[in-house]
Amino acid sequence: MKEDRITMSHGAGGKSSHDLIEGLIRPLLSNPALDSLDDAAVLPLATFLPSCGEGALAFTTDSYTVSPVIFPGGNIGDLAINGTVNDLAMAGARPMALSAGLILEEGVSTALLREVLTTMADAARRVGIAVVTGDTKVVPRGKGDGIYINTAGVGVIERQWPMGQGHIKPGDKVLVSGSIGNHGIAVMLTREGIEMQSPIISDTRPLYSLVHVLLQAVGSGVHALKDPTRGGVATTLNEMAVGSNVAIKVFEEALPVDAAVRGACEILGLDPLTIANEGKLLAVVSSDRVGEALSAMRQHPDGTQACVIGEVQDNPGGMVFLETLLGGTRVLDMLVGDPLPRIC
Amino acid sequence: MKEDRITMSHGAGGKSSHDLIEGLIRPLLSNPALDSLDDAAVLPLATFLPSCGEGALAFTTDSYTVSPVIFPGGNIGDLAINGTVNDLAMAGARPMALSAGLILEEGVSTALLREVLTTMADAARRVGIAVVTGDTKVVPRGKGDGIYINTAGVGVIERQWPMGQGHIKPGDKVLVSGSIGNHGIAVMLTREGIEMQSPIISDTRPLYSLVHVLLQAVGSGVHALKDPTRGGVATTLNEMAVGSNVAIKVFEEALPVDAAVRGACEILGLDPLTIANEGKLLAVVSSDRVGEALSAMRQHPDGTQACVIGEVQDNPGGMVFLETLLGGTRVLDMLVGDPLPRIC
Amino acid sequence: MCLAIPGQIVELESENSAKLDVTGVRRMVDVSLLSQQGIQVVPGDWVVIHVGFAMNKINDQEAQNMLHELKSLGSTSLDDELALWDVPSPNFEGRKES
Amino acid sequence: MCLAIPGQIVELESENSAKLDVTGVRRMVDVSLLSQQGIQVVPGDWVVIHVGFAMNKINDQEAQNMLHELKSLGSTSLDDELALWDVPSPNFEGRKES
Amino acid sequence: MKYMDEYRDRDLVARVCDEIDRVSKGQPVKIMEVCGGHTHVIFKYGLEDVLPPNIEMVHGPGCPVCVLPMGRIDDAMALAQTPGVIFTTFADMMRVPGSQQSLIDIKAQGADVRFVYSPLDALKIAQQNSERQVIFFAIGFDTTTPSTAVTIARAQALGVHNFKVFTNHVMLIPALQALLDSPELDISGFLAPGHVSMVIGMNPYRFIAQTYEKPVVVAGFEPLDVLQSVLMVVRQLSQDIRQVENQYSRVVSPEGNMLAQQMIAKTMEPREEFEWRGLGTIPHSALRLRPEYAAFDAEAHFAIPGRHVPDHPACQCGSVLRGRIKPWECGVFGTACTPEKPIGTCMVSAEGACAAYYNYGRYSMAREREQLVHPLVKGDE
Amino acid sequence: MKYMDEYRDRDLVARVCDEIDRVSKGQPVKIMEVCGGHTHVIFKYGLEDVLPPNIEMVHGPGCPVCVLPMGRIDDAMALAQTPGVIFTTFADMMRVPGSQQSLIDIKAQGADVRFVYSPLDALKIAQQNSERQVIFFAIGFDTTTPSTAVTIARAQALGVHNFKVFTNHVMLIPALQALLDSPELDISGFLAPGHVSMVIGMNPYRFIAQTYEKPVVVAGFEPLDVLQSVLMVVRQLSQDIRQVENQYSRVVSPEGNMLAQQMIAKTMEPREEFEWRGLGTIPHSALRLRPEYAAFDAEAHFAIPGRHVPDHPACQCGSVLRGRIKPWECGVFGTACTPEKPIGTCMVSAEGACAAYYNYGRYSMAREREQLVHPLVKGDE
Ligand code: SF4
Ligand code: SF4
Ligand SMILES: [Mg+2]
Ligand SMILES: [Mg+2]
Ligand SMILES: [Mg+2]
Ligand SMILES: [Mg+2]
Ligand SMILES: [Mg+2]
Ligand SMILES: [Mg+2]
Ligand SMILES: [Mg+2]
Ligand SMILES: [Mg+2]
Ligand SMILES: [Mg+2]
Ligand SMILES: [Mg+2]
Repeated sequence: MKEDRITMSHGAGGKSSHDLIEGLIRPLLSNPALDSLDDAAVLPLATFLPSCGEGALAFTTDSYTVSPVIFPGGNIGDLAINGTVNDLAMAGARPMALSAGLILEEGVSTALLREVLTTMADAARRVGIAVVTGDTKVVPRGKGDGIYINTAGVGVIERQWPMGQGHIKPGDKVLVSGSIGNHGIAVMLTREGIEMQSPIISDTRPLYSLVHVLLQAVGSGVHALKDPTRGGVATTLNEMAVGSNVAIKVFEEALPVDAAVRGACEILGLDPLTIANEGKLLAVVSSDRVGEALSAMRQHPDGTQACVIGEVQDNPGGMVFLETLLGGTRVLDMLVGDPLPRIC
Repeated sequence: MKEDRITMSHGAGGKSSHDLIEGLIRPLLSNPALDSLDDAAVLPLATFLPSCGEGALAFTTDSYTVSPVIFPGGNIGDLAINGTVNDLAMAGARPMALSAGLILEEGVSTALLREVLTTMADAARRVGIAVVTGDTKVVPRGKGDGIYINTAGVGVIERQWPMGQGHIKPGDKVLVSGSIGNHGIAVMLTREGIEMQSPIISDTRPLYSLVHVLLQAVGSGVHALKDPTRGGVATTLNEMAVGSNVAIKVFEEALPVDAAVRGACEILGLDPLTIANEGKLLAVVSSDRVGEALSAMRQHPDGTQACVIGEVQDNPGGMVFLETLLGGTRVLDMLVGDPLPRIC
Repeated sequence: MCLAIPGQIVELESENSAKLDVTGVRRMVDVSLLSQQGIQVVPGDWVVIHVGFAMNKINDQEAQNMLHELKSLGSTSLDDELALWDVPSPNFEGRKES
Repeated sequence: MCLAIPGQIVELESENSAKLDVTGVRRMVDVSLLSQQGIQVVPGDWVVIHVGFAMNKINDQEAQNMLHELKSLGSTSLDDELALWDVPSPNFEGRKES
Repeated sequence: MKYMDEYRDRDLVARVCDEIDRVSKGQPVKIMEVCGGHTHVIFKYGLEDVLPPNIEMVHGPGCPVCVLPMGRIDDAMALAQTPGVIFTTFADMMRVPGSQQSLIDIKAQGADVRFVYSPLDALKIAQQNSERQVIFFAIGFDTTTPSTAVTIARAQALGVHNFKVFTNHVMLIPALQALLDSPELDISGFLAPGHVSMVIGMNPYRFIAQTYEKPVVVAGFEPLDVLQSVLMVVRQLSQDIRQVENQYSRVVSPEGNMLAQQMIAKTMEPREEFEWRGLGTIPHSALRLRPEYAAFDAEAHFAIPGRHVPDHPACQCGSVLRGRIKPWECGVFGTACTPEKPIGTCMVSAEGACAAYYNYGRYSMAREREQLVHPLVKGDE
Repeated sequence: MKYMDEYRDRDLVARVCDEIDRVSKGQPVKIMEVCGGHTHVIFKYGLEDVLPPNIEMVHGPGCPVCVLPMGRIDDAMALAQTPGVIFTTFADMMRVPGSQQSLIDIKAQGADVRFVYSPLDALKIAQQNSERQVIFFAIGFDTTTPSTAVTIARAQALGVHNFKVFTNHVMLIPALQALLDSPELDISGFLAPGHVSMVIGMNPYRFIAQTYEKPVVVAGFEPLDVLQSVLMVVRQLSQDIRQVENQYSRVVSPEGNMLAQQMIAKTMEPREEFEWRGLGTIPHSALRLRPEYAAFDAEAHFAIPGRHVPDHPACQCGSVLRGRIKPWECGVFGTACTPEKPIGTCMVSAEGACAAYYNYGRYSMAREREQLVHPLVKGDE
């Protein structure tokens, strides 16, 4: 962590975020659960109560600071439910309960808050989960941005095999559950200074049910799950490659990108691989179970477009590379900085 | 919830906060755990895993938005650990794990962040608890205030008797663990437009250990615990009175208030009873166990000043009143609005 | 109206400005409404403060007189009481009449 | 340098301003650098956009010619190829020479 | 705390109350504490519970926050919403409703409203933001006016020309005069405000004793100050004496703070008339800046709407302020009129009579009028 | 996507590459793509992997972000930190380091820096904030200059007098001339930038074919555009022809956009000289506003430090840009010089040659120089 000050890049989920976490936050707060840097911490239930025996608690948190609060396809309310449910699901956990911490900016309209909370309640109902504890703070105008929401979630893990970004093996295949970049582009197009209209909507959705069918179908054939949120698929794959010290090769040809998302990326000079998703997952699956995994996911409404986008190799460890449309090969790095539009 | 817009009062922990929660948030997100409005939700462990049998999980969250981030006696880092540990402790739960969600304002200095995280790590170490999962967001300058932290916490409850703001009985005594108003006044005196120097420091501290000795000593004699944070003792007692539909009578004479806190309150026209505390608890204890409760608390370094400040009566339900120094009686209402200095 | 409270001067910063102490809480206050009419303000003095201004010094003798009256209540005859009513008109020490 | 991409005009708002579509993504662009030199821009036209300005129309005939050359590679004799080099100098339809 | 704790002694309180009882001999006495500060003390310490039942305290109009008419609050908000302006105010004014909204509302909507502890802090903000206009919302009775006067003089001396004052200072004596002139007044004697008196001295009250033949006692703000002052009024009544006495002699001198008076006279002059909420228009009852200080006068520099907002027709504050009815006898008390949404002036600040009853007095009131407990306790919260 | 997907066809790519191989007959050929846009495409699609090994692409100075000297970035930041100013910029410039910090750093410290997609958006911000000065950081080659010119003319027509432009537009042709004049140049032919050419047309390149006897092909920005252009250069070489050809004829006309050229000439005039990072000072290579538009010229309205910051002594960008060394042959590549903390111009934007190798090329480079894989992969992240 070389910088004297925090910049937007440190929150964009890419390399600077990584530097901040690895260079400052994780070392100071270090402990085994945090150090794994998986989507959710896994805590054996027996440490709580010896009588619990096998099984573990998954615990995760995320803050949602999306601007604007309401965006095409959703708002911060369902985002806050789905995002945390998804981090639990990525641990293979059944979501059990959520907390909600609201940070409201003085002056935010009650109507907006009502709309967000209503969406939040609907999203929770859709997953069958309750917000069981909460907190509300109000910050002075100019010290917030309408509504920020933190949610934390607890879930229960019953599976008996190890899973996570440290458990990927050469030969595994990388699957994505559907088209990429929709959330990040939907939000970005609404920003001041860009102002484009498009049919693109956020893909925000809960993924537990999809994970459930996948785990039912393939079980221990699933070696890792991760939702490619901030930093996009590129960053998430890099985290996995580093976590398991393997190489991941991605086939550009195989990447599902909606036409409008591609168009927006061309206009703005962005790469869909570094754009955030809020309703997609990456699954790393043992190569002999890929067929079952794909067919299970494709039968689920949230996985109809599921496909293989890459494969795990043993060398060079910690790297992700891309076989381009034209058969060339290049490194696929983490997002550097914040994804900003380019003119050159 | 009549207002069109959120104002600072809605975050001050008093009547407006109550209106916001009761008039908007709770009805939309309603479920039994949330509806109890206790410091932490209590979730039977058996709902997670049937094999767990008796015992429950406590789950709570708070966001910390204190300004300035560093204040006399602490900073937002230990506040964020202690506050959430305390909400678990108030449920009688042993704190097990914390999450941390950082919302950083673009431009905040890395040195400040390091200081806060170091304090956070120290505070966690002091309680023997780990931050097992985290999240970091960066918001643009002017959309935050340096550092906001949300923590959520899980803990385990082994006690077998009901406890909480709905379980107070006429005849019970109300105990406070020490002097009141220190945190809120320490922070307020640093604010722009007040600028007073004082020896007052925040009382931020973890209370689990004190709760532990109290529960060891008195067990089911403890009917409710609550930490009088935002809104102060007055608001917290009102929440209890409403929660159990009892009256609470407070003896002004018995209230422990440090001289400097009293002085600051006189200058600013504030009432120490409505000022936030971050290291004090209110315990409602069966009257026949008060002696044991007091002596247990007083032997603990965080309870040396513990004393009885009031008693529970059956009428009029839902009200708190104060017997003044001079023997008069008046209603002691929740905080109305934000505690702001008065000139008249 | 007009919240005003007693505090003690602990330090003079300038002719118009002094540090005031109220049970350990300290703030700069403006003392010009006293000093500029020749009423000296020195550390140790008690003054009444309103919106950051020292408005008057506190006359301890008067304070003791009134408290003494209160304490004598019920222990004096009506005649004594009547004598007590005849409060001497205040004559603040150290105050320059102008 | 100079990220510029093709898009299709879908609507004219004024002489200088038009709505552009790129696979469903739409934005207002300035077309004055064409319209003000008498190059008509109408819905359906393809233009190249840079920093919100339409910089040129796209000549589809030229596009087809160059693609055709590519597609003929390996299937023509060297003589054919040499003929192909002799690219006719561009003559954009609908462009007013000024 | 010196000069405070001595005046909160339970034994002495009991002794004064006994003495009041003895001297007043059960005769009903209505004493008006003019000052909201006294009202606050009476309720905060529950003094009505310890006073003999024949002593009734009537809560006067002495709260500068309460008496400011809605139109002036609207004007303040118009100023605060002027682009580029920093509007500074005592925090007391933040929640006071104008006809549509309050300063806290417009702050939430983006106006740069900041609270200050002292007018000198507003001046400091002006110095630190020299490219912006900084307006100070000057309110208050005679106690507060000198601090504004000194601040304006200092702004002139320092050449802080982006500092402006929106002047709403009011004077106690004309208001008392108006009250005394109202035909329905039902008051036996007065506690005069100790802190106003430390500025204006005691002489300005003499007409009350001489012309209106009511006892006046200048009273301090601790519980024993108030009770001792009540005793002094009762003694005058029992002795048939009418004079101006000084209970608060540790702070108040007969002549007041002469320099403070001079600073006011130098920078301000009386307005022809000024509207008081609950009392109507009173001639020569408020101050404005003198033309020599026009450079610092917000009213000279900004367009001010100056709209008149009439008192609500249901409002019975006039009767409360004159001691004709108790707050809860007003038809809207605690229902349409609450501190969160006040209809009349007495409900506006914590010092208003109705607000004090609502905030502090519900329990003792409930004892008087049992049937009201439940609707009031549950209220419309 | 029309006019894009057709040019990303894997079969056609293979066919062009075969043809390049056939025509070039294994002779080593160094072709400079002048434009960073081409560099980006070459790396993004891994074209070096599909081109025959005898074809070496040399990455030229055609990135307006990279060539801007640090002193001008410092000047921009001084402008952005002027109190009250809104500083607007293409997002590309946000992370580019000046001598101490970048726009993103000073934004984090409180400067009001906003990114825009178009200069017209900056003008709109000026209209919406009429009480503040809004500066647009105009950068770019001939492609971008017309948009600034039109925006200035529009600001004048609309009377938006708080709109100012900090002009840093550079011209391709003088830079190419300077490069061609450098004695160590080792280049066989050029791909000319298609988008600059759509403004300036093809005539300005003729001197390269005629005087310097190098083939020039105006090239589009899709992979097949680049490869077809390479083929066209190779054919010229194999045929010993030197001419200016137009591969990008669907967009580029020989005369360019004449109105765009006129708008530039109307609002701007060449500076006597301008410093290019990595290339040194080049006469008549950049533009400033004409005196008639001084009302919109940030350089006429604000004090600009104008400090010269020399290139770092370790910097070997000049050699990279002239095709003398490959990026990783620079001693500081990937160690002291990274995209996060660039020492030389070629590492500054994603379009710079060194940055492209660092970001995209590490794997293919690793294949060339196996021993470098690990230090680079682990880097100093
Ligand atoms: S209840 Fe309201 S309207 Fe009625 S007298 Fe009191 S303040 Fe006035
Ligand atoms: S590595 Fe850095 S200094 Fe070296 S040539 Fe590349 S950009 Fe220049
Ligand atoms: Mg995740
Ligand atoms: Mg998470
Ligand atoms: Mg997440
Ligand atoms: Mg809370
Ligand atoms: Mg905002
Ligand atoms: Mg609590
Ligand atoms: Mg909590
Ligand atoms: Mg709490
Ligand atoms: Mg996260
Ligand atoms: Mg800030």
